[in-house]
Amino acid sequence: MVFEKLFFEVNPGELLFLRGRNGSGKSTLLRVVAGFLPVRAGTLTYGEEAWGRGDAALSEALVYAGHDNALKPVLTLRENLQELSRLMTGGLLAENRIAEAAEIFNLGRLLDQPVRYFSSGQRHRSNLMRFACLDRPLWLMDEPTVGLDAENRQALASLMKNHLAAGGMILAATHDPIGAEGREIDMRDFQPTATLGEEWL
Amino acid sequence: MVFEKLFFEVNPGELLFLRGRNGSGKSTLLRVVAGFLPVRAGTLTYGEEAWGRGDAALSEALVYAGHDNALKPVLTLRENLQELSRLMTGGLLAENRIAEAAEIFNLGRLLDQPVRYFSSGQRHRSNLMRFACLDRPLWLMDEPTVGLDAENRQALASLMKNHLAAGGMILAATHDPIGAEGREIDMRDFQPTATLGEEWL
Amino acid sequence: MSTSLSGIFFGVIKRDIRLAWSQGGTGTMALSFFLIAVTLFPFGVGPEPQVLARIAPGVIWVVALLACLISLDRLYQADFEDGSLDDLALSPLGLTGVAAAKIAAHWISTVLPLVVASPLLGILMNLPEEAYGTMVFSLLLGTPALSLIGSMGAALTVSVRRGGVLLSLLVLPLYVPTLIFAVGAVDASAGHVDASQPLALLGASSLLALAIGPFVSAQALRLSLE
Amino acid sequence: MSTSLSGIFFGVIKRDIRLAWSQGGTGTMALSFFLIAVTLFPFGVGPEPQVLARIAPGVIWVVALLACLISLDRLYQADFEDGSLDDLALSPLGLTGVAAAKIAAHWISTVLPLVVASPLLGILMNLPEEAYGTMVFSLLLGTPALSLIGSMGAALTVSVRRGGVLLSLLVLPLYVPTLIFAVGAVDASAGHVDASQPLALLGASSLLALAIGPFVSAQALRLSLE
Amino acid sequence: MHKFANPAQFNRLADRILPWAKAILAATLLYGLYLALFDSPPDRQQGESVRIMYVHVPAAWMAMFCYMVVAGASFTEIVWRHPLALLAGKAAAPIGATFTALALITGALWGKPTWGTYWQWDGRMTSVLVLFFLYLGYMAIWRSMDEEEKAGRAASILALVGVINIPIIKFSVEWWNTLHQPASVFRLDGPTIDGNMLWPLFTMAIAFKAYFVIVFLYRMKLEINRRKISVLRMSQVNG
Ligand code: HEM
Ligand SMILES: Nc1ncnc2c1ncn2[C@@H]1O[C@H](COP(=O)(O)OP(=O)(O)OP(=O)(O)O)[C@@H](O)[C@H]1O
Ligand SMILES: Nc1ncnc2c1ncn2[C@@H]1O[C@H](COP(=O)(O)OP(=O)(O)OP(=O)(O)O)[C@@H](O)[C@H]1O
Ligand SMILES: [Mg+2]
Ligand SMILES: [Mg+2]
Repeated sequence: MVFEKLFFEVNPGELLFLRGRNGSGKSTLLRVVAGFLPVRAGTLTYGEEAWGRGDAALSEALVYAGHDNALKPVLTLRENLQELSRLMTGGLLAENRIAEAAEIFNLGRLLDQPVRYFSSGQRHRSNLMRFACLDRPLWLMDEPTVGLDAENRQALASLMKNHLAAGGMILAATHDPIGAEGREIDMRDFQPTATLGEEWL
Repeated sequence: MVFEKLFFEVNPGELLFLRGRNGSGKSTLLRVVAGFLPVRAGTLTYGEEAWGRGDAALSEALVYAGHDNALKPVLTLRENLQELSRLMTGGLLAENRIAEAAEIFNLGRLLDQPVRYFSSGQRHRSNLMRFACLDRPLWLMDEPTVGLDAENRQALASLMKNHLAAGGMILAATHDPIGAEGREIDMRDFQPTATLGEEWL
Repeated sequence: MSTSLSGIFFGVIKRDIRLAWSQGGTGTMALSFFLIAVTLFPFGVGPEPQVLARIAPGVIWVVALLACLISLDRLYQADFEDGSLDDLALSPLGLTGVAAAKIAAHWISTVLPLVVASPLLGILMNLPEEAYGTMVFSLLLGTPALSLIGSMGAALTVSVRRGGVLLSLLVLPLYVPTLIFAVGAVDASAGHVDASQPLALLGASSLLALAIGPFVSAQALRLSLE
Repeated sequence: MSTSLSGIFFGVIKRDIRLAWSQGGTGTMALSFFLIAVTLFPFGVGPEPQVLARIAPGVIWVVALLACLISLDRLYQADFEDGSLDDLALSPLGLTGVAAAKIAAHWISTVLPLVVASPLLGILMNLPEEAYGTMVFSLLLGTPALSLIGSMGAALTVSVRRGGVLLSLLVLPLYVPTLIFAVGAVDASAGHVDASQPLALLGASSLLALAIGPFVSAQALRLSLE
Repeated sequence: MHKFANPAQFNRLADRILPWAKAILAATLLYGLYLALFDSPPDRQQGESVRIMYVHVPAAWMAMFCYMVVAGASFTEIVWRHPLALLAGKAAAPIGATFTALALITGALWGKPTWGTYWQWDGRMTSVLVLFFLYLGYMAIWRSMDEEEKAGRAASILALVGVINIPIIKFSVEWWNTLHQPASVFRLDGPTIDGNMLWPLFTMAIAFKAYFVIVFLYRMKLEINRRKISVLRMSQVNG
């Protein structure tokens, strides 16, 4: 799908919510920004520079968490995080860093358990821990509140607030109120059109 | 996991919410009731009779929707529903029945689209349509509101209310307010214990 | 709402055949694997006609068996992954009936095309003319055992990630008797010897598999729901 | 935060080897498939030592190829299904580097054990003694091409459900040259003929596959993210 | 029966049996080896190579015996959901696989001098090889599944299906008249082996059994401890 008349910017310290009905294109837009989907027309810029798909600059600027929890069931939560860190930076995380991140979502007890034993909410929280473990300015979050209980939603909100206070940027697609302040983009304002141009009609 | 001191009953016309933190065993309990997991101790009764795993009586009494959307991506939404109906009753659904059910979740337009093109919320709503398509007294719903936009949450609430008004029973695990009235069971009240008895420790 | 068990049974068969032949289904794929893998053998073994003729029945049967195996991998796996297995388990038909229907559908949609294609490969492999009839007949008689035994393995490995290769480990040894009887029969007719004894044994192994296959599969599937 | 590209590269290799040999990984499983499938052939073809010796190099190579193929099925599929492929695509190493690392890990964890086990199967298949050295050497030289070519197919089919069998269709024809050179070499040394020419061709095909494999895989993976 | 479902009880019982089993193993093994290697006559046709028999035959018996232990444990687990039965199967399988491998290897080594080839695809060898693969499959299922109990039940189903293979091994020599020796010890009309060979054979068989009991009991204790650890882990996850 293609978005028409879509223009927005995220500035340091800013949180942008993508709102819209199911199927309005929130996930698609996030994947465009992350560089998974090609930009058919228009440009995507980061700072001064245009972003292309698969740019190294791009991969060092953002953290993305989509609908699936990118966790290996046979590895423990700690191992999953270390593998992620090694993939993104080539190095391992400090132990206390992991411990702190786990405290946020109350997962300290589970750090050395294989992920296969986790319930759906525990998995989702494990996936959210990546935001606390990687230092990157731009966070892309697709429905981060799904399946979280009340307590953990608050934890998520304060994690997001801290990131913003430190000058980070967040782009989050969600249906639920999150409890952090931010601008909203309503996907209704951009008519998605068919993938191919008019000349095909 | 095993629940201790768990006792509850659902009566016709009644809605029971399972509440509890992530990992407190809501999904597990629903799967026990649906007969997927064995009951290690205690009994499960329906009306006068005890329910065993894989009872035919059991399968004709309930509709279950879990974390996964049991949809075949290559089939259209309509075909998916027809296959489900044929599996549960041996017969096909009337066309107007399907159309009505699709209207509830605003999926009429998508009925003849292959499910693989659907967004996550659209898939989830497609899965919820089973409750409107099969006539069974007991509904087991695992996090039915996940990823739904506001409009569709209301549609879900009114679908549930209608079912209750017609004397149906609902057991729903959820973190969100649904907008239908019901008793709540707090999973905290039942200590889950390990699968094996004390003598193993 | 009245339930018709036979309606459900044939419904499951139809559903599975349809899925097997839809985009990305196993139907066409097993057939292509069969064709390609058999054509690899002349490359591997060299094109001498006598050698090929000598090994033709064995190679065709072994590769049919491997093709069947590869397609079995997803017999229950696909339903398990998207949550449909829960629905199958809740069907009033019961899991044993569902397993029987799915096995039947597998045989019709995936194995039967192999049987139909086998004479073509007989030509490629220089199979002696006398053996064609027995080969097709042995395939018809023996392949149901492959689907039935394979179903047990597929059900046992359904909740295993990367079950496919574990499946081979479980199922291939159980295929051995079927293979021996079948090749025995084809070799016998290639050498103008009476093939009725190995064929009878082949039929017997299919019957034995029929007796336990659906039931064992259902038990194993129930396990995977836990 | 400084990123170390070589750290990432070896990190991915380690990760994949670990996953392949962890519970339910492909490592042990491909090996078992290899062993079992080769032992099926004597059942199919009959136990005559001369016939077995004649077809041994071909059968061992064809089955090694099939075992490799089966394990390739999930080379990217597992990461695709659980969403890790998104992470791999975001790595500063770039998808080409990631693909190269994953291919290396596949070869080490899954194919190398086959090579090590092959002399054992030589005994079962009554391979002539002169041919053992060349067989192992041809496997060492030729199997990297299998992993590399297979990776391209696996990447192309990753977004297709039941890609496994589609994969065979794409990859098996590309395996044919490797197979021909390898079997040529082993047959040559079994017949006391100089095997250096087919071995050189075999090495060349591995090099060619190395040149394009990771790059094409990365392009195909990118496609599957869309 | 359910008394032994209690691991502590089982451990106590095992500790009482173990020293006896060790003593029997030491005695029979030494005596058996002496008889087999020095005190029994060489065969009229086979010469000294017949001494392989004293390892080969007991190993082959144990291969089948262990499978029956696994199958029995599996049956108990499936029908009564008995947690110790589950572990008994798991503990016995690798021992059985080892004996099967030993029977295969000694058989192959024996085959070279007697039949002139290491390996022949006759009915008995083939069915023993299938037995070996069944053991491997059983152990692979155990390894491959997320939860112990589920894995064990799946493996048990496989073990029960595989029981069909045992009569095939036993009677293969009669169904297909092939190279391998027909039964000469356990026959309806009495053994046809010379007494000089029979006696060391039985001594070795007892030694093998004692060895099995020892390893089996140790493996059971190990599995029980492992099980305790995983229960502790799970209860940690559940909080
Ligand atoms: C790898 C090849 C072989 C395998 C798998 C094998 C397997 C077996 C098995 C399973 C048994 C136990 C049968 C029973 O209790 O009914 C057995 C017994 C025996 N085997 Fe083998 N065997 C092999 C090779 C040989 C060879 C080469 C010889 C000697 C020429 C031999 C001589 C015997 C004898 C004498 C017995 C005892 C028979 C009896 O008393 O029942 N085996 N073997
Ligand atoms: N196979 C298993 N064996 C033992 N324990 C398990 C298994 N699977 C999950 N658990 C544990 O059982 C507990 C209950 O899981 P369950 O999925 O029922 O939770 P839930 O209440 O549905 O949570 P959520 O809100 O996150 O969906 C969790 O703590 C989980 O770690
Ligand atoms: N491969 C595809 N080809 C064409 N259209 C697609 C494809 N995948 C998704 N779509 C359509 O694109 C639209 C946007 O999907 P997207 O997943 O971005 O929605 P969303 O806003 O995230 O919805 P949700 O709230 O349900 O997650 C949907 O209408 C969907 O049907
Ligand atoms: Mg979305
Ligand atoms: Mg849950």
